[in-house]
Amino acid sequence: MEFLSNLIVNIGVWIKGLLVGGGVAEHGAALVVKAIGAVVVGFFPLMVVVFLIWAYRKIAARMQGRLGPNSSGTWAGPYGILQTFADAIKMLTKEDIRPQGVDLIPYNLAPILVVFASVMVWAVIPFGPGRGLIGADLSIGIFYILAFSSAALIVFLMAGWSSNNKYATVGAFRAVAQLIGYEIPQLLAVLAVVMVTGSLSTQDIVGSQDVIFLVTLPVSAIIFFLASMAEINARPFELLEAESELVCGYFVEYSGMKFGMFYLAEFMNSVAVAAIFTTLFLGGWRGPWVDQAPILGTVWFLVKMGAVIFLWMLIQITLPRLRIDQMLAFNWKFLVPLALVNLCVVGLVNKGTTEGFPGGASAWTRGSILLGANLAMILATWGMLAVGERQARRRREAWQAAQAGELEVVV
Amino acid sequence: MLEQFTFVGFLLVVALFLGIFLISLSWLLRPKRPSPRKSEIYECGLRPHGEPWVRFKAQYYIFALVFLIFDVEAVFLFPWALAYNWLPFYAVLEGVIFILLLGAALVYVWRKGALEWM
Amino acid sequence: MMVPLQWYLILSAALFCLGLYGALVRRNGIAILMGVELMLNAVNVNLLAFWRYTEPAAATGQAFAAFVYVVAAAEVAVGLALVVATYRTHGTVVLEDIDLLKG
Amino acid sequence: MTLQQILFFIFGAISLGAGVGVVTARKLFHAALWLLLAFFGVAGLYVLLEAPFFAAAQLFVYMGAIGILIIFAIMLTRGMMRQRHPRANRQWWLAGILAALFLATFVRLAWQGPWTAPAGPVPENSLGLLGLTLVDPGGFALPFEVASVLLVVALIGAVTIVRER
Repeated sequence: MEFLSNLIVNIGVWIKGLLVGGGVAEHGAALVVKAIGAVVVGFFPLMVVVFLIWAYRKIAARMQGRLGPNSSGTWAGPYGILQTFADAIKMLTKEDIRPQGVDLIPYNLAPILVVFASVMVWAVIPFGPGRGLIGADLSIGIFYILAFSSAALIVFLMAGWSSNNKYATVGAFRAVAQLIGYEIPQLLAVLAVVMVTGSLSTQDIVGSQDVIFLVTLPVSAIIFFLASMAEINARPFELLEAESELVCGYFVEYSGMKFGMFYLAEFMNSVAVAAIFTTLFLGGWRGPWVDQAPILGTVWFLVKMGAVIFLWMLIQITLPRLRIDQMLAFNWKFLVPLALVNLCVVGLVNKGTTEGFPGGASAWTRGSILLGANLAMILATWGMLAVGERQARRRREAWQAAQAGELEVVV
Repeated sequence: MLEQFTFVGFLLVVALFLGIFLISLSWLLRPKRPSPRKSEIYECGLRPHGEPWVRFKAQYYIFALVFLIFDVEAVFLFPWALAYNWLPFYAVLEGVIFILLLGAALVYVWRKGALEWM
Repeated sequence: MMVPLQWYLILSAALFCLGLYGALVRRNGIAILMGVELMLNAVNVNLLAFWRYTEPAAATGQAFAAFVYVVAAAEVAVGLALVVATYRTHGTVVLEDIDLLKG
Repeated sequence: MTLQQILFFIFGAISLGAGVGVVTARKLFHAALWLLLAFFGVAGLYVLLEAPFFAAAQLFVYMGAIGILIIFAIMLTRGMMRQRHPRANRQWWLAGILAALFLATFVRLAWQGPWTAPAGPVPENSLGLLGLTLVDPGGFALPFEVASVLLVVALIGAVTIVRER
């Protein structure tokens, strides 16, 4: 029981003990355990994705009144659970067509780097309390994540350009032009969290969520969620590779496993984004009884992450696509200004609370004041949107009336 | 401090290995029968037409430009947000002015119509 | 045992000179700006190395490094905008060919 | 040879090698990719200098924003690629001599300098300290605001220059 309650850390300790017993130096044993941890963390997203792809197809099919992968026809395990493995084998054994005139080194490097970037993010995700259940509790934690996901965009340009295909190039440039826009609200939402926490370390961010930030900073949470939906190009924002219009966008010339790697990285990114959202706004591994059994923290974390992924699927499966101009306008004219205002309001209100209560405000007072400010912001935004909508409708009606009048004159 | 980064170093190796492993596995398993027809550039089944590049609008550049400005701003705002709990009220106000100036830049670009998709 | 400060200084000097060579030699405006970016990076390595080796307890070196980022961003934004605009009006990005004053 | 020194050589070699790539690459796009690799190498050096924030900022600003901006600019002026121009101008040898002289001077200065051993460890919250200094009126409060103004002016200027009318 004692062993089970902190399973993962205890396995690490056990391996270290074995190595030290086998004559390895203490320091070296610690390094080996770290290396094993890196392998586990590196392959964790891959494992999740294998399951996620099946779950996604199954849920999407159920929502759209289809069956999805199943065991009738070709046998693919109960409920078609082996379908992903079959797909993986197919991808691996497919001929890799190398189009003429491609720029070989960047062309082959791009799929490697896209997987690389989506794995690197996992180094600072806390799976549980303490130092044992996080890869590296870096002092720059969340900024490290933002840095890697920002630098990863270069890979799209590499893939698109080196393919020597005008659709790929156009797709890459459109994709990047949209994605860089959505990084700004994401960043500003994270800044609000950092401000309230006073630390960039992901473990500290989780630790300071006595009340989860989804409640105290709902505007930041909504902004972050919407922006990250766009980052992983889920459906309402799925313009980067609109299958029927842009023929998959920047990776049109990739086939076989290289195509598979882009596909894989996309799913890995959506898992990573769900994990980051859980860490930032849902309290990460925090939950009841974590003090007694740290392994429960990992369970809570996975459950919350699963819930976020399910929400993502729900939106992705039911909504249609936006037009590109709508998508850009939504970002630049709605999310970015809102995120800027949100950052200012949170900064001033939070500081005002601290200064206003000489004895120091309790977590609950501070939380409720922040929540009030956030609700006011939501109401104001909603009001402005409603007024704008009414004005637009009036203008449209006036225009239509004028048109009708003119027509009558002509007749 | 550097000890923290040993894990990142290990993960860097694992992540690179993962990509290389997948590519080389498929390189071992896949058939290799190239033909000129197959390696033609894909343009929805038609013969490739014209140069493989098209003229781009400066619009893309403007989006990247606004992004760059906000990105550099973040380099200043992160230390500011980190020190936030020790800052007096006027120092928070300085940061807010910093943000509002960038907001003003955004409004300017917006009013100029440079954020429209043409 | 840490790396001696000299190594960092020599490395950044070499990077700076590479950038300088690139900026002086290249004819394409964008390539010149890339050379300048290399030089600015070398400067930043120097600043952070001196910060680390002389007074890590003060934030001055880091602050300067952050300001170099601002300069680099402003330089590259305006510089590339000029190159793009010149390309549109003159059809070239080779800076030597743009000699309006020669008539 | 300690681990730190080995890592220094690896990252130094990456950034210098990529720097050579930047100034010699035939295609501009390749030069840009080399530049990104050089940025990555420099980020590694920042980690060794115990300035992880700047390493991440290097990825964030240089690779994520400046790199993309450069590649976009290359794309916008791509018609250029077709024309066969020599890469270097006629004074390349002069520039080479100048750069070599600079290098010799710098290396000489670096060797002779009165450098001491590293002065103590980096404080735990050096980044928070940076934040405090940036908004401290006795520190960098004015440059902090001026930086913001500079960014705004650069943005407005660049947008005005580049906009198609």
